[in-house]
Amino acid sequence: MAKIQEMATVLEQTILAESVYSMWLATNVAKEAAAGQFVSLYCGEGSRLLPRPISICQIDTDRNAIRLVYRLAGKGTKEFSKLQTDEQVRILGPLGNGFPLEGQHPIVIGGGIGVPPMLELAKQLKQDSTIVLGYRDDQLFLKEQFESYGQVEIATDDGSVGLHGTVVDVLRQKNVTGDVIYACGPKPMLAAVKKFAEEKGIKCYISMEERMACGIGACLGCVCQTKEVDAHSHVHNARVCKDGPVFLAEEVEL
Amino acid sequence: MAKIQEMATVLEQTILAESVYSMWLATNVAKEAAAGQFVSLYCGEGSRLLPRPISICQIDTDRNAIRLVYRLAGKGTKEFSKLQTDEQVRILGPLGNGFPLEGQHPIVIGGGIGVPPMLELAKQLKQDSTIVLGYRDDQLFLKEQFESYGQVEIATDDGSVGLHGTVVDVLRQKNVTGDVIYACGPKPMLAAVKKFAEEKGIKCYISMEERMACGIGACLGCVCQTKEVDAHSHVHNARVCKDGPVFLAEEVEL
Amino acid sequence: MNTQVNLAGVTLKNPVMVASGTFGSGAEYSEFVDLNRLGAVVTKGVANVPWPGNATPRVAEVRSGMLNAIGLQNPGIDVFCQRDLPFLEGYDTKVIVNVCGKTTADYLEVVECLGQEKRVDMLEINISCPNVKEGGIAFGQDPKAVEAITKEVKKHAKQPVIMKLSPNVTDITEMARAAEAGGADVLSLINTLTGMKIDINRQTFALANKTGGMSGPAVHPIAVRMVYQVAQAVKLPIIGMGGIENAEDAIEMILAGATAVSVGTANFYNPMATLEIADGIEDYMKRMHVENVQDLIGAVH
Amino acid sequence: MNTQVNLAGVTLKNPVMVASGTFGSGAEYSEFVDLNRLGAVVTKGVANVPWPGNATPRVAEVRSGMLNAIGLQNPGIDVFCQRDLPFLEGYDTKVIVNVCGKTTADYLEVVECLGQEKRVDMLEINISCPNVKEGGIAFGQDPKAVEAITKEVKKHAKQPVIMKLSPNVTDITEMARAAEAGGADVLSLINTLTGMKIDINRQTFALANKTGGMSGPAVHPIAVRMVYQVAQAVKLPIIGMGGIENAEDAIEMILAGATAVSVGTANFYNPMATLEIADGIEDYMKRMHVENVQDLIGAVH
Ligand SMILES: Cc1cc2nc3c(=O)[nH]c(=O)nc-3n(C[C@H](O)[C@H](O)[C@H](O)COP(=O)(O)OP(=O)(O)OC[C@H]3O[C@@H](n4cnc5c(N)ncnc54)[C@H](O)[C@@H]3O)c2cc1C
Ligand SMILES: Cc1cc2nc3c(=O)[nH]c(=O)nc-3n(C[C@H](O)[C@H](O)[C@H](O)COP(=O)(O)OP(=O)(O)OC[C@H]3O[C@@H](n4cnc5c(N)ncnc54)[C@H](O)[C@@H]3O)c2cc1C
Ligand SMILES: Cc1cc2nc3c(=O)[nH]c(=O)nc-3n(C[C@H](O)[C@H](O)[C@H](O)COP(=O)(O)O)c2cc1C
Ligand SMILES: Cc1cc2nc3c(=O)[nH]c(=O)nc-3n(C[C@H](O)[C@H](O)[C@H](O)COP(=O)(O)O)c2cc1C
Ligand code: FES
Ligand code: FES
Repeated sequence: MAKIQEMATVLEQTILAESVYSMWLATNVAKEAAAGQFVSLYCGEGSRLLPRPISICQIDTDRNAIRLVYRLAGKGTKEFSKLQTDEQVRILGPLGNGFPLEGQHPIVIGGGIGVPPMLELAKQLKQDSTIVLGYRDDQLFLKEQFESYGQVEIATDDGSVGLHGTVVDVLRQKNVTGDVIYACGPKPMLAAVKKFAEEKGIKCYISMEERMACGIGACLGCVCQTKEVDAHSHVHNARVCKDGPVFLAEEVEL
Repeated sequence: MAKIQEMATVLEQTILAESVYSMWLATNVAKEAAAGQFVSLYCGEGSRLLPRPISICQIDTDRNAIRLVYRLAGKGTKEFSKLQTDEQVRILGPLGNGFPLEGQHPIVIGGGIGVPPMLELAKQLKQDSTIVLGYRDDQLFLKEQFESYGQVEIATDDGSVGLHGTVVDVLRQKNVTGDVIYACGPKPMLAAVKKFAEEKGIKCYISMEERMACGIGACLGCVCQTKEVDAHSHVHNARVCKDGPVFLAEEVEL
Repeated sequence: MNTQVNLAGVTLKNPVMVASGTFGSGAEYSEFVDLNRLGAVVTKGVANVPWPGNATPRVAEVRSGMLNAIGLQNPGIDVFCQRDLPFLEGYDTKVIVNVCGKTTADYLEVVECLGQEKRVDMLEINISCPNVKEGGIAFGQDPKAVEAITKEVKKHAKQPVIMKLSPNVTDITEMARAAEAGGADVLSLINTLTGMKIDINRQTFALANKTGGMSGPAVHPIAVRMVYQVAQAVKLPIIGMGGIENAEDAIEMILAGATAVSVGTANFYNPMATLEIADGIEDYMKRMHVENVQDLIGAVH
Repeated sequence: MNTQVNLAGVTLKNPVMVASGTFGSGAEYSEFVDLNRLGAVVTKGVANVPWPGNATPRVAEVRSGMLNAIGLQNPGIDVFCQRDLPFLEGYDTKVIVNVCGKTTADYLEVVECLGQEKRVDMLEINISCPNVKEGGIAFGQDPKAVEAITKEVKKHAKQPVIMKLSPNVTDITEMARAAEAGGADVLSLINTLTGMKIDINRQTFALANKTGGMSGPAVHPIAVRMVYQVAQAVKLPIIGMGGIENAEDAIEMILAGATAVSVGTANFYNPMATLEIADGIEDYMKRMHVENVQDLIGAVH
């Protein structure tokens, strides 16, 4: 999976929900990308230097394009949200390891802005997946698309749609079972999912997030704590951008 | 002459000669502007903070627009040169004092990128002006327009058009006479014009250039040396942006 | 909502001031900014006699900032008192006069003079200008010198004294403590960081003075760090400055420990910066349900 | 055209190196950059034993720059010699190993170890890291300490020794002279400037470590100034760094007095930066009719 640094061209930009944007980019990154990997986007504004890591939400090899779904968080994502069709943005990717495709009955879990990276995974699993999605409120996004790939359960923080609670509440209340868990979302959610998986003895992959500078494993900015001494670093640290973002839940400290 | 700070809209951008651009901007600055004044343009790129002072080349009160003619010099002017019709640029102006309209037989002198600011002046003088323009080579610009406002003489550094030499060579060889001189151009040219004016006893106004930060007289970045103690500064310094850019030649040290 | 802050007994209507040397004496910017809305106006440094300053070019652009080597050009204290102070008479804002000198005696002469001026609320003593050969920074890089000049100034000053510190030091807290020991009422920081730019095409220095003081957003993280360190080290109120261009920058500085903030270079590229910042602080207070701006001072530690 | 430069007897094919800690040991960037085209690769700081570094967040963006508080995470000298050095074996470039430690003994242990490694052309001694509690900058802010550690290292080093200086000092020339007195062969500067960022929405420090080292284009004017000052003060060759992102920045540094330059933060946002800079220096030499890059060193003074 060679990394590509190039100017990607915006094919389409749409708003999915309040502050949530979807952007299709024509880029050779599509040729190399796997579910669970991410890209670094760079700002046009010259005073903002660091990458904005964004997960790959969909890969369309026919169009040589990838889809990014992102939430407005600060100045970088705001800049991206203003990009129009045919405009360009600098991209580096694909980055990180991605999800391994395993199991017969996967449980795919996404929370908040952790929902988008699970879409390509759900598509590629081609298994009898249970998909559990957590949202803040009724500003759902991508739900319909997930429905093509498995049984979708919804939880919302405010109870406006689906279960009033968290994705783990769904897992417990609906007695969701499976032989492998994939999860992406905020840290407290990942911690709860990890605990659930341990209890049930289910193998569990989680996708982590950390502030990045290089995005390719050189700066040691983006580490997360590991249970054992990491093979590369020789300390209890693994690089989210290179050794992750996907880790076996049991291997990292949350 | 109130100063206006606003986003100006590009009406038209054209290339006049190698690296020389002409840009018409729709802006309320037009309402207040006088010949010889300038504006500060600001970059969109957030790491470039200081103003780019550009002289007003033409004022069109009907269209509420001004024309700027500028040479590519660095990153700022490069950015401006890429602006397309309907795009915007931040502007502050009009700035400085401008040329007083005097005399019966004015001599209007422009050298290099000092040519553009003389156009609006030549237009407003409505007198029997002699206009002497100096260029590097045959990449002339604005010459035709000047021809509507007086007798135009050309000098080029390489002799490709008009007289092979400087504007002062033209003044001497063609025995140009008049009762007031207005000049803008590189410092050595201004010094030679000043000397010529002194010799002939002609009143002489010159437009000066200096690096600027505020553009409105507050930072004292853009001073030029004055012959006498300056009334504002109480030292031998006058502010080009506020007390100038137009000075009586005899008042400043070149 | 209460936006008032207190600097050594002087109450500012809000924490937003302007940085010395970037705002003249207010006249030029009064066309853009209602001076009545500022916590204080800090004037350009003034000496006992007129100073011509350095040769040009005096300013240069650098990424997210600028260099200046004005060299403290000023018309001298007499003109200042006759012309600039009366202009400020008409406004409901505090007036802080920035004072420079080549020798201690120079500083004291100005301080004495200003003691008679009712319109002057506070004095800011610039011992940190990197652009002059004598005086300036020479007083500000050695704790003994800082303490000594602070003591002298305090002896002669009628108004509360702000000592303005240089960031071009190994340990800013050492200078802060020295100023405190000398009796300073308030500290302000940072002055500019010494920088240099070379024009590679003309193969010459961008500034006639070779070096200049760097200011603007590029220096903001250094300023925040120093304000934080000083806030931990001394009890004096701090005026924080360095690269503040928007409300977020100003609030960062306040959270780090500044009681008030000064806006400098940002005025040059956004004449309305101070007002936008004052408004932005109020918006933030509303959003965060903060009743009193003083509750934000040093809230992150 | 001759782009070779000489650092204490070591000849670099061109003056473009990478800055320690921004390029790993070269493996990650070798996907983008032909390492054979670099004057030298400078590796991430290595200590006698593995260091875990600081808690996250370890990096934050600031205008035209970044803060880092990695805290010198490294796998220790043994892994470094077994894994990272052999990787560099295959490349025709000079290898400079950056050395860190908590105590003088730590430094010396690493220096001794590296003495046996043929692949190592030079040692860069980091006495200027602002992100660790012990060692690092503590050695670099006091001239006596600088001289002492330089002397010790020189006693044990088999390769030429580069002392890497901190910009967080009042007078950089004092540190440079101390390193020279201690017997340093080369100086490199600048390491990062201590900065801070506060997240005003979460009201917390952006970095777990509170402060971090600032790097990137924002610090370039300060780096150029310090390189210039040091070039005037000592006879040693200088490796200039701090905010170099393009050929213009690199040439500025060379004109100010640097014999070679290191590119750091720019790698993060432009993995090809070093090659573009090497090409750009050649273009400049052509344009200015400079036959030998050495003629540019310190040409503006
Ligand atoms: C592996 C990975 C995958 C991600 N995938 C997505 C995604 O698919 N959709 C999405 O909306 N967001 C995603 N994020 C979060 C996204 O990177 C941030 O929201 C974004 O960088 C914010 O940039 P900004 O300029 O708008 O915010 P600012 O706060 O202005 O950014 C300032 C700096 O902080 C960094 N930063 C801010 N928030 C984060 C964060 N949460 N994680 C990492 N760096 C951050 C920025 O990259 C930048 O360097 C992902 C993060 C990681 C690490
Ligand atoms: C009163 C006045 C009127 C001017 N009128 C015109 C005009 O009508 N047409 C035109 O082409 N040029 C004019 N100039 C020159 C013009 O300001 C510069 O060419 C322009 O600022 C260069 O910006 P840059 O970003 O392209 O160059 P850079 O070199 O990248 O600019 C870096 C910094 O230096 C400043 N700078 C660079 N060159 C000059 C210069 N010659 N004078 C002042 N500041 C400079 C820039 O404003 C900027 O702050 C005028 C200058 C002044 C002072
Ligand atoms: C053009 C200019 C002139 C300055 N003159 C003075 C001065 O006279 N006295 C002083 O104490 N500081 C002076 N300063 C420093 C500023 O007051 C301020 O400390 C510094 O610029 C950092 O703030 P900023 O980044 O917001 O500009 C000057 C700064 C600039 C840019
Ligand atoms: C993420 C990061 C890690 C760094 N690690 C080291 C290090 O291990 N040893 C060292 O001497 N300098 C280290 N530095 C400092 C750089 O080598 C360099 O001196 C500094 O970043 C200035 O250059 P730049 O602006 O080009 O990045 C590090 C810098 C960064 C940004
Ligand atoms: S971001 Fe540099 S190692 Fe991960
Ligand atoms: S540019 Fe500030 S006084 Fe002229």
